[in-house]
Amino acid sequence: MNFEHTEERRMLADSLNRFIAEQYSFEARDRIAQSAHGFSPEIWQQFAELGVIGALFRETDGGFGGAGFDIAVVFEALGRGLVVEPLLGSAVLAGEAIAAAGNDAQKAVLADIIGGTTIAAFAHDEPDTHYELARVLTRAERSANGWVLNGAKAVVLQGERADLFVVSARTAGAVGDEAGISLFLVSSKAPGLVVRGCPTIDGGRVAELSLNGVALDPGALLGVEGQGLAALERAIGRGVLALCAEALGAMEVAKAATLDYLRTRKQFGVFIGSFQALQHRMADLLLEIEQARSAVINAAAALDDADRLTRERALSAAKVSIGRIGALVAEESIQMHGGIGMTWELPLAHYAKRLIMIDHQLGDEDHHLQRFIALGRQTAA
Amino acid sequence: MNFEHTEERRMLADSLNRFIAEQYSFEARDRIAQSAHGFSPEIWQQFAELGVIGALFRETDGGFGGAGFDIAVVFEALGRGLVVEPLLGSAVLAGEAIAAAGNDAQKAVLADIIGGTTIAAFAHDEPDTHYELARVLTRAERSANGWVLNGAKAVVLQGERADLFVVSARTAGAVGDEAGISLFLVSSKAPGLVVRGCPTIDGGRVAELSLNGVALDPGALLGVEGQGLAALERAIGRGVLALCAEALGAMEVAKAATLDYLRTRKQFGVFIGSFQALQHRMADLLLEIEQARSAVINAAAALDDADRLTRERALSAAKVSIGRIGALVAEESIQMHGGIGMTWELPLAHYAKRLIMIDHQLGDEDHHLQRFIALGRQTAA
Amino acid sequence: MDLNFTPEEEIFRNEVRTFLADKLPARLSDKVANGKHLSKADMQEWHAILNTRGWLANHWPVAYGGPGWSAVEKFIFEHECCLASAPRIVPFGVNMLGPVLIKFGNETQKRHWLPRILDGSDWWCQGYSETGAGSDLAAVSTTALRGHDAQGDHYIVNGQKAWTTLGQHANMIFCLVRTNREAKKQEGISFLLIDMTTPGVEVRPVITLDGVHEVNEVFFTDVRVPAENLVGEEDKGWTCAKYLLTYERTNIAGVGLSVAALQRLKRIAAQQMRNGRPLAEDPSFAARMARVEIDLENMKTTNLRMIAAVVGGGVPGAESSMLKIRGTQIRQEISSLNRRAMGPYARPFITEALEDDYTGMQVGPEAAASAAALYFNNRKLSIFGGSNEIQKNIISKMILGL
Amino acid sequence: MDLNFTPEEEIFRNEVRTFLADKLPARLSDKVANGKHLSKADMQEWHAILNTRGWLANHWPVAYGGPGWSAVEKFIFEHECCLASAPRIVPFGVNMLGPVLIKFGNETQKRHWLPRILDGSDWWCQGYSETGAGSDLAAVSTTALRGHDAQGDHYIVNGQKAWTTLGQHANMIFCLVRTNREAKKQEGISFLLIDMTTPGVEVRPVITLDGVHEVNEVFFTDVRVPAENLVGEEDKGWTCAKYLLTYERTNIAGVGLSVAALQRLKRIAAQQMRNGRPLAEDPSFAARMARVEIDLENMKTTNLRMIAAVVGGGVPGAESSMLKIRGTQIRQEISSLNRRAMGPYARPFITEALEDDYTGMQVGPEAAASAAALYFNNRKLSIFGGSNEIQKNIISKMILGL
Repeated sequence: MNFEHTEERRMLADSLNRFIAEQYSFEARDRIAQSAHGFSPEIWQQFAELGVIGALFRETDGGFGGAGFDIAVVFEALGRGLVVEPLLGSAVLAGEAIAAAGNDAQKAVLADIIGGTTIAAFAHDEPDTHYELARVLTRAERSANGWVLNGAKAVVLQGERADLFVVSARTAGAVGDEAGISLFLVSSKAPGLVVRGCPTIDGGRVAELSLNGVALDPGALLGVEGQGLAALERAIGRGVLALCAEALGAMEVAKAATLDYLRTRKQFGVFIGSFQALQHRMADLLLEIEQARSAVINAAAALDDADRLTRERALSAAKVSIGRIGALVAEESIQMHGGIGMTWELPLAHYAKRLIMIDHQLGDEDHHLQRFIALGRQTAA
Repeated sequence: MNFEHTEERRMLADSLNRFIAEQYSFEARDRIAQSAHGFSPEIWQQFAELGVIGALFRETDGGFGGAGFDIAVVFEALGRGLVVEPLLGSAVLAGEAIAAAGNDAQKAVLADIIGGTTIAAFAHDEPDTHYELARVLTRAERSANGWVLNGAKAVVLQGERADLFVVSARTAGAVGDEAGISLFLVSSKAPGLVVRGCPTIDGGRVAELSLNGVALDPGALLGVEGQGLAALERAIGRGVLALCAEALGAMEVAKAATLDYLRTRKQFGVFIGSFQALQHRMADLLLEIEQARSAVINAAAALDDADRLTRERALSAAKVSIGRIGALVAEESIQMHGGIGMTWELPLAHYAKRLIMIDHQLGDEDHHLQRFIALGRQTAA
Repeated sequence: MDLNFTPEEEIFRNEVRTFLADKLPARLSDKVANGKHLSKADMQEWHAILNTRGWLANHWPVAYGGPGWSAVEKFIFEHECCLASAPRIVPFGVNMLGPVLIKFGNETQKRHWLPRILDGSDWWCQGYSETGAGSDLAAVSTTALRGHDAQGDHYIVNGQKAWTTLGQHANMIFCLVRTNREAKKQEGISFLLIDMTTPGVEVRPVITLDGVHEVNEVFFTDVRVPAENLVGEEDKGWTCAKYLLTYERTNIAGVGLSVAALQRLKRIAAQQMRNGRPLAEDPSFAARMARVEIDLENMKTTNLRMIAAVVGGGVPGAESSMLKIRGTQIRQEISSLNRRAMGPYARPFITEALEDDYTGMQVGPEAAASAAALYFNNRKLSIFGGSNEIQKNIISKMILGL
Repeated sequence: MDLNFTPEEEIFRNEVRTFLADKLPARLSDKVANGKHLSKADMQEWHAILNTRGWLANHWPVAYGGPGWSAVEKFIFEHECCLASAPRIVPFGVNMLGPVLIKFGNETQKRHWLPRILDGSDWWCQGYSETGAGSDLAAVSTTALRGHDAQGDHYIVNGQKAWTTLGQHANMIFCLVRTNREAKKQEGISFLLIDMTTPGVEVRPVITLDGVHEVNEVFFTDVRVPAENLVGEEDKGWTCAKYLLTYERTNIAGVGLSVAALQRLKRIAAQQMRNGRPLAEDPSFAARMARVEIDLENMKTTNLRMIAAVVGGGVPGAESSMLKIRGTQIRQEISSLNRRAMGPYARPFITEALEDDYTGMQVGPEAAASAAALYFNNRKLSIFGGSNEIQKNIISKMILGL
């Protein structure tokens, strides 16, 4: 039993934290997050050079990490800086889908993703999915020279800037069937693909995709036809871990800011931190954040567990914990700050927004609690 | 709009409260609650003479009340005194079942129930019911000269002391069917009826019934064969209101005791009521108790509403509120008292026990929340 | 005991409903229902409609143009307006300054200012709290020095006010200012009316976390205010402030707003799908909705009980603090469920989509456009108007006396 | 990062499991699993079995008969004992007084008392808190006056101790007594060992709300205590008290107890029916169980992190307070779910049914016999051992320094 990170990971975390502290100040981040581009290509290149992207991939896939704790270390740091660059969408989600399901030819693109020269996007959610993994309406039909895709994809991370999309589509079965889902690699230039981008409330941009008879050659099929669900689950599982770690980083900053405020802000002539009601609420907050940290550790440790149920339960348990605790931290931090905590100029407000919005990505608290229960029934059975 | 009780009700409440204050001290109640008899026959007779039992019945049934607010006023007072006499079981539950479903011959017994000379008991729950109204396994078969009952009934209030039982049994349909449930009047002397009594953790006694080929004449059928559910729902609805009002009375006492403790108990040299953390929790408690009071008012006002959904939703809403708030008041009152709050000698401990156990009678918080939702779906539909 | 309204009150309710059906412009109710931003013109339009009917200043005595409603009638009016998605009455002039002038103002002030509130010639904002003071209202550091010159008696005001809601639309501001620095905290404060077009008054926008410009900071640099703009006695302004803070809190729970918001939420939950069935049938979500619906039903009755007490001559104390706390908790919970109901579509956010001239793309269900922003904006409910912590202090002081 | 135990630790775990399989009497584990009351004989029996194996005083240094386990091994032992439903080790002698004697006692005291703790010749209880003092331990009013007579130096003790758990079984009590009334609070307190058979010692039972006799009041009237029973220096007893309070809190969370309790709860929820299906499949109950299971898995890792820190030489501060709070919350929640699972059968309660000679009627499912009583009894968890409010004060003091 050992809760120390390896030397390599500590060094990675240090350099990443230093880089963010120097290059990603709140003002810089605010500018980037509101920019029309949705993120900073310069910063993105530097992440690549720092090896941050590569740290998210296994050595067999051209990276030099890819373990649960690599993802956790990187995303906790990204959460501290409220980083909006496409590490989740391009590296973790699309990257893992390609790594998990792709053939050698298809995996070739991983090098460019790791190098930051290619940005991939994960196009799985659909307008009516509401977090349900197998709920795929987009259809792919075989054609004389490959495949034709028709359908719509929702809230695709940095979709406007992607060169390449991993698209899930139904090649068989009815909506909701676990079997019959296939994955495809779709170029952003593919005729019939319409990408409409828009900003988000917590920074960065997303896009709505419509696929109107998008024609693909046979080589576009990623993995075995009809068996895409497993790769989707692996990719989303890694994404869930990434989001949980990101939330933990954001909680740390919100906690520090609130503690500092309680220590320095006076009201009725005394420091508000001297009010016992606030002291006890702050104690609760710290306690919960420690539980969130443990939840992330459990999820990271289980990420590559051979037993699917062990792995997925730990991931859902973490997302449930993060969903509940993230909202608590966001709401209590604002409340203890009072009016100032509601203002755009205060970084805290943006950490609070991010904490709440993380619950809206890859399954919210309720979704993962029900999933945790369902997986438990499978264990029992 | 008017939240004042009528002159009659105020007088009833005053005399009842005075009687309890004088005759039902904590020591007296403790003795009665632990007695082998399960309640005090003397006190019971006095309740009858005070008209407390009659106040729970409509004039058409020989009483002089029977409205929702009559039940609320009486049981709030009973809750203040932690009264264990069989007002719920004999008057509200069994009484209403007979009043709602009985013919004139059968209703004749109501006079004795109101007079306190006959004690009736409501035998509906079964070992596996877990609050489900229609889950009746006990069977009644037609015989040459009437009916034969076989089955078991669970946790029957004051079952050992009952002269008469209202027993629900299936005359048709499968377990869980809403149709096919019939009600029967069964004498405590009926051959084949075995009554095993035991104490409860919150005072008073209950009994387990087994019906082994209990033979009844045709006149024992209460109401229309197979259509007993409606009467059961009415009786249990009134019981739910009674329990909610009783809980409100108990909350009032727990609140007063805790406030008094916070005002007078010193620790670390100051009154513990001066600790802001406790002040804010006490403020929450008071706020919640006011919501509980409103819930009881809503339920009492809806008790005789012609629209079943309006009525039953208000009743379930009240039981949900009481279940949640009762537990909060019980646990917080003990916690704020500290160790002394855990001792038998302190009345508060017994109010806390009663508050928790009320959630285990006639449907708990979860049961009624699900019922509230299901009823709401019927409204929408 | 009778929870029903009297026949007279039912007639009144129908009168209000008919009025709203006839006179409330659909353009306005649509904006309110969809959480879009109201322009100053929108607010003025609605005020004018109400004023024509004589219902704008419904808290004022008949003598000053009020309709002479009972507390119950005011509740019914408020409730029906919410159900009809009518814009809120902007409270600063009508509900805040008006009552203070009526109670503490002199005849000249009443005759001059009250009609201008009704016909909208003046648009008022509130200069109460100051940066760093927060809920500690009596911590007023904005100063007003009494002086005299050729133009007559006047005050020279210096300082700054924070959290001035809709100050960007206002031409007048009523302020708590310190006229006596020797006196201790609550004393030495005066209640002053200031023309915002006077040189030295500067309004700076404060953008909230939802990207909205709703509140402002107002700076005063050597601002000259004629002495006749003092309301009540000099140094006795705290009396006005306290009166205003405790005045008419019978609607503090915002029952109508929550009932209307819950109705909308239920419609949304019936449309949104989860696991192939309406979100309303998802056990977790249904439970969350049911719990808040039950809390709301309870609070509504608590509110009516308080109103009945007021009608009976009672003075709401801890009760209004309880209603403030539970009322804001419920409103925040409903907007939180509204956000949850949007699933992944809660994140996309196009600020312009909340303005009425917007014709751009719509992302996800219509309700998604404002769901997250509204949730974040509603965090203010438990902070402003006396934070919920302050309310709990008030409750415990009243009941514990410690 | 590695959450797994080392191969050596796994071997140790198996060693413990084998031991429990071989040596733990089924009669005892059945009683523990079913929440029945353990007699003094039961506890002594288990202590003797552990002592024979050399595992009773597992917190003691090897020199004094401890097994020399690491914090991890202690955790594993504790955990496995809980999973096997072994009786708890009665802590007063072994885990509380022992370490104090080892740290502050003189050679004579160690040689005399320590072996008697191990072989059970003495059965200790704790005389710390006093009526009206509650969590304020330093408020000691029981006095000990130093004196000298023919039989030698001694103290005369007068006063009263409260909440003395299992005092009815004990022949010895260790007490905090005031030896100096001039000195201020924490000073002037001494740590004294008192033979309960001495004239003037009276033990009065305190019955708790679940009808159980577990705690007692102990009264001292002119009780003569030989001076050699003073541990450490006179007036410096607070040092011993503090040491004892902070000693070995790595198992304060009671993870093992909760894991075992949750396993039992799951079995019960699989058997109990609701709406014709197992309670475990009822969405509300399943959600409650899942939430506590997730909290427990998180807390277990938090606990292991703290143990790893201790192994690394760290000193647990706010962490152990967090573990105390969350640990008791989880245990209370599990016993609350256990009670809920019983439905109407939570009310019937036959005190005698929890004694092992009971042969009377059983009402409802077997688990119902103790469910409610256990729930009520567990309310103590957040009160005793430093109430959760005290723990929150500690946490906020450490992190806020205010």
